[in-house]
Amino acid sequence: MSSDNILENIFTPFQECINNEQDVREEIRNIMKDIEKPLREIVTTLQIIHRTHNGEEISAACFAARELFESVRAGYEKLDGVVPAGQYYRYNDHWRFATQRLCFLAALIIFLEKGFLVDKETTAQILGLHEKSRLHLDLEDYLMGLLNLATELSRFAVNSVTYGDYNRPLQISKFVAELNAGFRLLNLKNDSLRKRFDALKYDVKKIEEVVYDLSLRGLVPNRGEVVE
Amino acid sequence: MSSDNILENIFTPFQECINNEQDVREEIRNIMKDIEKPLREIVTTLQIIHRTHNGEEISAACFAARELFESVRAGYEKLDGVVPAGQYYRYNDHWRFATQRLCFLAALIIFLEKGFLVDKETTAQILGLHEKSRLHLDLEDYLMGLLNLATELSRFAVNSVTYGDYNRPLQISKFVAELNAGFRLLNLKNDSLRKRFDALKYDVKKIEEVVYDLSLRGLVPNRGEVVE
Amino acid sequence: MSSDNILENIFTPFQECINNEQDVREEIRNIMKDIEKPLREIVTTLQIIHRTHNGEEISAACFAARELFESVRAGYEKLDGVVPAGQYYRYNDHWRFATQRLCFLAALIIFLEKGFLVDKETTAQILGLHEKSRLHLDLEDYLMGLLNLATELSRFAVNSVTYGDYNRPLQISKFVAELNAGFRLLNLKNDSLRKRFDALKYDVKKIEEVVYDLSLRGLVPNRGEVVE
Amino acid sequence: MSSDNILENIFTPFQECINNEQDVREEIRNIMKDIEKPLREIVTTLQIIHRTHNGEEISAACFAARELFESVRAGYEKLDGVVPAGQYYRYNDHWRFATQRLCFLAALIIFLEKGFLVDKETTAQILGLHEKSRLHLDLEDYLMGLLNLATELSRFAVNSVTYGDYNRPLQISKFVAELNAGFRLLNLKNDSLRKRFDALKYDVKKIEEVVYDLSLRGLVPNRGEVVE
Amino acid sequence: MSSDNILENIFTPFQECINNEQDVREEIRNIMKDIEKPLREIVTTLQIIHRTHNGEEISAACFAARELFESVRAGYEKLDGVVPAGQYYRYNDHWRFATQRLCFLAALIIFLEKGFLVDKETTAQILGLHEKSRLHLDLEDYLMGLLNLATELSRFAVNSVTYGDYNRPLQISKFVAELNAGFRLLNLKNDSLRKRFDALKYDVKKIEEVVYDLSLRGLVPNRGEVVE
Amino acid sequence: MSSDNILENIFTPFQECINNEQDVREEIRNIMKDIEKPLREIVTTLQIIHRTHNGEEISAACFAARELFESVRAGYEKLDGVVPAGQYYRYNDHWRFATQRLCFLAALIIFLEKGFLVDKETTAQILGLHEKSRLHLDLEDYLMGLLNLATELSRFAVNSVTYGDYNRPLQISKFVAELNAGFRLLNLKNDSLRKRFDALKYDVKKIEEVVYDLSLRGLVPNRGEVVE
Amino acid sequence: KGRQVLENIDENNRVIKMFLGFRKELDEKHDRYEKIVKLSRDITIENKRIIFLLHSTNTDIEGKREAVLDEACKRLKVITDENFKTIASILKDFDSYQYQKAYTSGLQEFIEALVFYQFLHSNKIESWESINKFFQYEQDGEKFSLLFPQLDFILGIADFTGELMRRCINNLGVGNVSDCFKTCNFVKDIYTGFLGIINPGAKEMGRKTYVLKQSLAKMELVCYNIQIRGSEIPKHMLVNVIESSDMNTEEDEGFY
Amino acid sequence: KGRQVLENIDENNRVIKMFLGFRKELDEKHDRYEKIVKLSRDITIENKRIIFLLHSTNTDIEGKREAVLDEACKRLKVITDENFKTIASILKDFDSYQYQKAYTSGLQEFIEALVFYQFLHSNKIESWESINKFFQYEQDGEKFSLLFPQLDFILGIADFTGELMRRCINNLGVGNVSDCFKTCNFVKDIYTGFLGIINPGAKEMGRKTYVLKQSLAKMELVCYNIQIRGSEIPKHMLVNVIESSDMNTEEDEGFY
Ligand SMILES: [Mn+2]
Ligand SMILES: [Mn+2]
Repeated sequence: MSSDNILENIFTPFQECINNEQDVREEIRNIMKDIEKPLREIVTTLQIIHRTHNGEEISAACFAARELFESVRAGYEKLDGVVPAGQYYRYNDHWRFATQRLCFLAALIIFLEKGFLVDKETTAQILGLHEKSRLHLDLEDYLMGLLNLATELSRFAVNSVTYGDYNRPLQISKFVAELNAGFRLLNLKNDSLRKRFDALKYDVKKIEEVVYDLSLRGLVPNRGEVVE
Repeated sequence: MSSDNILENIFTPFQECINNEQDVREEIRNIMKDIEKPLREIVTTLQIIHRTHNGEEISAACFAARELFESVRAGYEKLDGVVPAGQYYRYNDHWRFATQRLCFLAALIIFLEKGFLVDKETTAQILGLHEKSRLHLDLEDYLMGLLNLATELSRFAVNSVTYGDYNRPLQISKFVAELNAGFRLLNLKNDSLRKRFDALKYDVKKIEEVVYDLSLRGLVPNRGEVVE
Repeated sequence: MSSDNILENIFTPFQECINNEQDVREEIRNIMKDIEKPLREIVTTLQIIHRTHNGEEISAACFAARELFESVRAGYEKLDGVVPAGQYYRYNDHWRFATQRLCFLAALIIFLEKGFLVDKETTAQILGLHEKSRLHLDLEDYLMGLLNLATELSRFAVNSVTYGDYNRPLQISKFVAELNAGFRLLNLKNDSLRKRFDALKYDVKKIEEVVYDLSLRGLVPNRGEVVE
Repeated sequence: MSSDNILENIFTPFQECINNEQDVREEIRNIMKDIEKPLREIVTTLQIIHRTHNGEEISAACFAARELFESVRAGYEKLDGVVPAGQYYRYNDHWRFATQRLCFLAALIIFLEKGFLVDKETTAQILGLHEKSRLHLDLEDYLMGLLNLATELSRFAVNSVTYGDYNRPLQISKFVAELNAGFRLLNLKNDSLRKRFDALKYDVKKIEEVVYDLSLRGLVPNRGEVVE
Repeated sequence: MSSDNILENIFTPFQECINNEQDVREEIRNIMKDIEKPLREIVTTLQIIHRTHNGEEISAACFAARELFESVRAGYEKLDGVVPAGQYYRYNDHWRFATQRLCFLAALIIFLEKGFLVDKETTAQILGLHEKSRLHLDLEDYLMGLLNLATELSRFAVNSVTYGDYNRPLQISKFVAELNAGFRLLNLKNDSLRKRFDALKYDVKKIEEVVYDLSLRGLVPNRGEVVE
Repeated sequence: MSSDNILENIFTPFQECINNEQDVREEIRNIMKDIEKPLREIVTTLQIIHRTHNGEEISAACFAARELFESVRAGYEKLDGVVPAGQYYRYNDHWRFATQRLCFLAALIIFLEKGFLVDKETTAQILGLHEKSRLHLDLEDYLMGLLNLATELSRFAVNSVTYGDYNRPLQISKFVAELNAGFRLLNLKNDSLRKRFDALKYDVKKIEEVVYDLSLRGLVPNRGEVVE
Repeated sequence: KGRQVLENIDENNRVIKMFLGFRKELDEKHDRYEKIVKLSRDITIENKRIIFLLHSTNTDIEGKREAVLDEACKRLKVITDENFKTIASILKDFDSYQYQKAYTSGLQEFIEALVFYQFLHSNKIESWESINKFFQYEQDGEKFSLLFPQLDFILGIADFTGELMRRCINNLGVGNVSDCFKTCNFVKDIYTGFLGIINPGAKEMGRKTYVLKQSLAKMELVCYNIQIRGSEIPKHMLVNVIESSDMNTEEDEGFY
Repeated sequence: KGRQVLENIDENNRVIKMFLGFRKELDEKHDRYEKIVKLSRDITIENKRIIFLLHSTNTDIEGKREAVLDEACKRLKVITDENFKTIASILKDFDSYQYQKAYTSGLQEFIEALVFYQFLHSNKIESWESINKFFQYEQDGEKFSLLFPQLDFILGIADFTGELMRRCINNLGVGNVSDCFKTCNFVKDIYTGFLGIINPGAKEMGRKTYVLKQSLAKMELVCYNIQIRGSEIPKHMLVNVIESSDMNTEEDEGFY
């Protein structure tokens, strides 16, 4: 066997290996497009909360969003078939950001519909990440979603006042305070989650200032009404 | 159940999860220190090739290095017990760089001892990464090691001439030319491996210039002798 | 024919080609100075909106700005005669930034005068980029201009309140919300436009907070009045 | 017509425009893969010059390379159908680098076969860029290719000595000196071409040193033999 | 000088020195965990001030916090035994941040309990940093803590209004004005303290806005009541 | 102070100042083209030294170069009329590089003609920078030129051997050794001159290698012949 | 042979003699430059202290304000009449542009302090021309001056707006409301001035304009807040708020 | 009300009194730091000059070499006995680590010069421990010392190899061939030492090791070139080449 052959025998199988990875990434990218489309639509749908005080309109938006989650679940189903076993963390850069956004959206819907905090298990179900063979919902992505929720709610608190809903900011204030307390229980290490958590205090402060503005002017409704 | 309890029940389990990860990373870091130490010693030991022409001294260094690999294998053995199943790529930043260096060292030893290119399987065995349950030798790390080898050999070619060994550069030239041909077969994507490969041409050029200097002066030994 | 001649015959025509390009760039740079000057003056002129509430002063500034656009159009007219056919994108770095700024200024004038969003066709007319043989208004530049407009309007909203104009922020809020909705329809790729669009949310938020402050204090004028 | 409709009517056509661009880029990228494959093969084929002194082997390599250029031409043919008229410079980042490499390869073949410098017109024909409706061979890319040729030839000069061909370095020295003189005629502006040209002097120097080494040792063949 | 001598005389002692340092750092890191745990608990405990107007609850929180400081003092006691004499500033990166936070918490407790500014000596006693052999309370850490206090108090002022305590903002206003006057006496150079001080003006501003809002509405209590 | 006053008193004069400066720079740039053209021609003319051993050809080249210096002097004459008094160092970026190159060329001519180092005064005369009202020859530019000369001479030494002139390298060796000794007397700070000087040692080394190669072969001519 | 040549080179060698002259020239230039850098650092520090002092004019006690302004004026005069004069006299016989980078930061900081003082003292800033007169000196009958580039003047003004921003926010802290509007409008005008300048290739101006824009945004928000908060009280009280800084000694208990 | 409060604050106020104390402490620390920075800069400059001087030992005239080494030795002694002593006495009563960054560059440059001297003088470098003895002082019966971190020692050695590289190439320039091999091997050993060090989080060491690697590569090429060129001449002449630097006064005309 000549030296050329030796080399070829060593290197040629490597190319296959490299090509495989390329193909997997290509497939993942394509599937992500299918997930990002409904994602964008859910975002747009739920933006209605900043423009109206009307409970029915909001309910309708939640309903529409839930329907769009169907496509999301279909997307993750397909993704589960493509990611090689044991290599979740090799490829998760492709879906991490979208998953965090979807966690945020699921949590927002549950907040609007029920007023409480969605748990991780339910979130995984809404996204279609539960009981998958290769995929799962990463804790970090779920928590990232909750932090994004707090930011959206601080904007929501501001806009509800504009639309004359003085009850909503109190509900949001209580909800985000609890969320804040929850995060404070965690001893996060120095990573992107920690950084994002550090920004939570600005949302809390903003919401407190809205409640302050209402209190100062005697616009706070009877506290009994706020209980969800 | 009060809202505090709800939150606590949701968030407290998360802490466990976060602590677990922290603990795993801590353990990995500690094990890596155990691998890092023999690694450094192997590096230092093999530097002898730049200071002497004496074959026995080099053999002795290879032998000493092989003994040090014992500790490396023990380290990876321990590491294999610590990395959680299916999470190789979540933690591999901790050992990637060291593994690449060790691949380089294994390949250097085999080159010095036998004169041929170590294959991936054997490299895994030398490092103690074969037949592990959670660990394996990543193709990229192995290839990175080979590219590092080429750089070391170009320095070796220069220094062997200084020590009057005119045979060595020819052996190296042939070896690296084959390596180069092998890499050229691969269609690498635009990543760190590709970047490192782009630097290979400087090593090739350097070695060619050494062979040129020898040829020009008629210092090239009988070609028959070079064949390993 | 001597080798010197061969080379000279090959290379000399190239110099001409290189000189041509140099000359074209020189001419473009000079014309851009002629465009840059009225551009700066329009910018300066329109800064009046941050210093006064007086509608007439603003009208006068718009009028003055429109006159200055005359020079801009003359500039692009000249530019159209200089850019070689089919080489718009070879040279457009020279005018891209100025064009974006001018789109912004045209859109601001139309907003101040008429209250609605200028379309791309009209913008091209104001700049003097319509029906040109070699020049045209690039979509990206137009959209960039609109995003710059949103930023300027958020500052305008703040300052109009300071000057006691509580109507303006509502008009701006409505206008920018529509702009935002428009951009959200687009699936931008990951480029400078996308990056700039990501900053739009800060403008929207700022404006919403101004409207919030007005609403909270009952300073929102009769909604009927706002409709343009 | 509601404001939503207005916006939709303005923004929706933009999406089409954005999508078009994306599609064009995707198509170009795919075609470039078809061009880069033979490119890589031509490179590999011609590497033989660094390993042999045998004229016939070199001829055969040139012949093989010329056949591979067939696929290159087919690629550019397809590309010409995809690039929109007048937008060569909008998209040329995609093919610029490959075109420069191909110019280098065409020039190398002609040098090996005939010993003289290929002109721009012939290069365009070899690449399949002549008489195209939207594509052409940019002067800069052609010149870049020539500079790459000089670098390859300096390596060739070194290796020919190793293989005992003392005639080749003289031929190369003369050729590159002429190339150098040609470039010195040009008054380049301060761009990437200029930068690359500044590196030419290192190639010239290297080649001069090879000739020096041969001269010093009386290894320079009778000058009469060198004339091509 | 032989190779072995260089290693023995120069590098081996250096490696030992590094290892020693690493060991010290490891110990310090472990002790810091013991300090950071009560720190986090004190923070959580004192958050009650943003949720209630009830003086007794606040007193109870202060009491609980003071108990937690016991563990803090135990931690610094241990730390004092680990840090080598005269090397406070070699290692203080490890405890600087926590110490600053603890200064802030001590100062907050004293403010809540007594209404005045805690002095440096007392702070050192609360933290357990007084009369230590190797540790002491750094002036800059103490000052950093005071700046953090001002930020917390500005938030406290907002929330007290929400909970109907119109007296507190005046007390805070007076307290922070004094602090501000104090800091203005210092010649700070361009370091982290200066940067942090630059932000003090925003806290002062926020507090003044609250007082202003109360004044406008005649909600400012009789000055006599404010005196602590 | 009214807005108009600020513009009039502060910004209008500043803009005028900038415009003036720009005009001066434009004029300088144009004159520099007149200087750079003969500069390029002198460079090309003197390249003959690397291609021939013939003393007459070299003399002729020096003569031609000296004629071209006429245009250089005319250029500096014009430049002297344009640079404002006392502002040499405000604008010298425009001519610094060309001046350094011209110093190098003047020094090369004198070396070729007379064999000794041209002094600064004479260099200024050749360039036409002596006894000017606003211009002068900067010491650092002159020194930079000498360093460039050493680099050119090291190449010259190599090529003279190729053309069989074994006398030249010795002459160069002596000349550059003196130059080197001179530069070693200077206390250079960490600027571009220092950096350039650091490279001088490589030129010295190259030249010594050539002399060494000649010595080995007994090709060093009788010392008596070397004296210029 | 190199070694031999080197050893035969002595101080009488022509090349060596030339280079000994060059050494002297280079050393002198270098020392001069270093000296000016040190002088400039001292100037920077003193100006930072003056700026710090000027912030304490943020008081209603007219006497204190006057005292502070007087002190600042004197210290600024010392800087021009002593520190800058030293630099100018060193550079008397040299092309100042060669050494300008050595004192540009001191000069800009001085402009920042001076213009701040002028603004506080007389509510305006003087032109480059009149400030340039400060840098004309005479000693032993000989006239000389310091090079004062207009660019340093403008960049000093840009930095000065940062101090105005600090002052504006501090003003609000101590209830000095009308000053905010005045200062904010002043900075708006300066910003407009910067927007109008066409200066190809002055990177530093771009950076400073950006900082200026951010300072201005902060000030505009302060004014906005005053207005929006003031909007809730009756008009006649608003006037009080806006003009409160003019009623220095009056007691306005009960409302603020 | 903020404004009122501010105006009622006088120098007897408790907070103000506290802060006046803080001001004193901070100013003193700052001044001390600045003083050491200036001292360190002077040390750096003097050491650079000594290094410059040491390069002129690159001569065959034994007397000149000795004279240069003597002068360097004296000037190095002045640095430890005066300059560093001043720093040490200023820091006598303070935690030196707080001020260490202020003189680290001067210290590293000193090590570079000192080790260069030691290498030229006695062909070895002393250990940290023995060099540390230079920094033990006594004055008026009081003993004190300068903090000399081992890291600065090692980083100084890294810089020193850069000077060895310069020397090696200059050596070749003047035909001093055997010195190159010796120096190159010495640097190889130092490089090996650096390769063996495990120092998590010392970025600067990584950077310096990289520079060291490049210097070494240059030196290795020099040695390679000597060898490959020398290979063409008869063995007995080669010996002459390699040992040429040992035949100081001999004439070796005709061959080199
Ligand atoms: Mn400032
Ligand atoms: Mn150094």
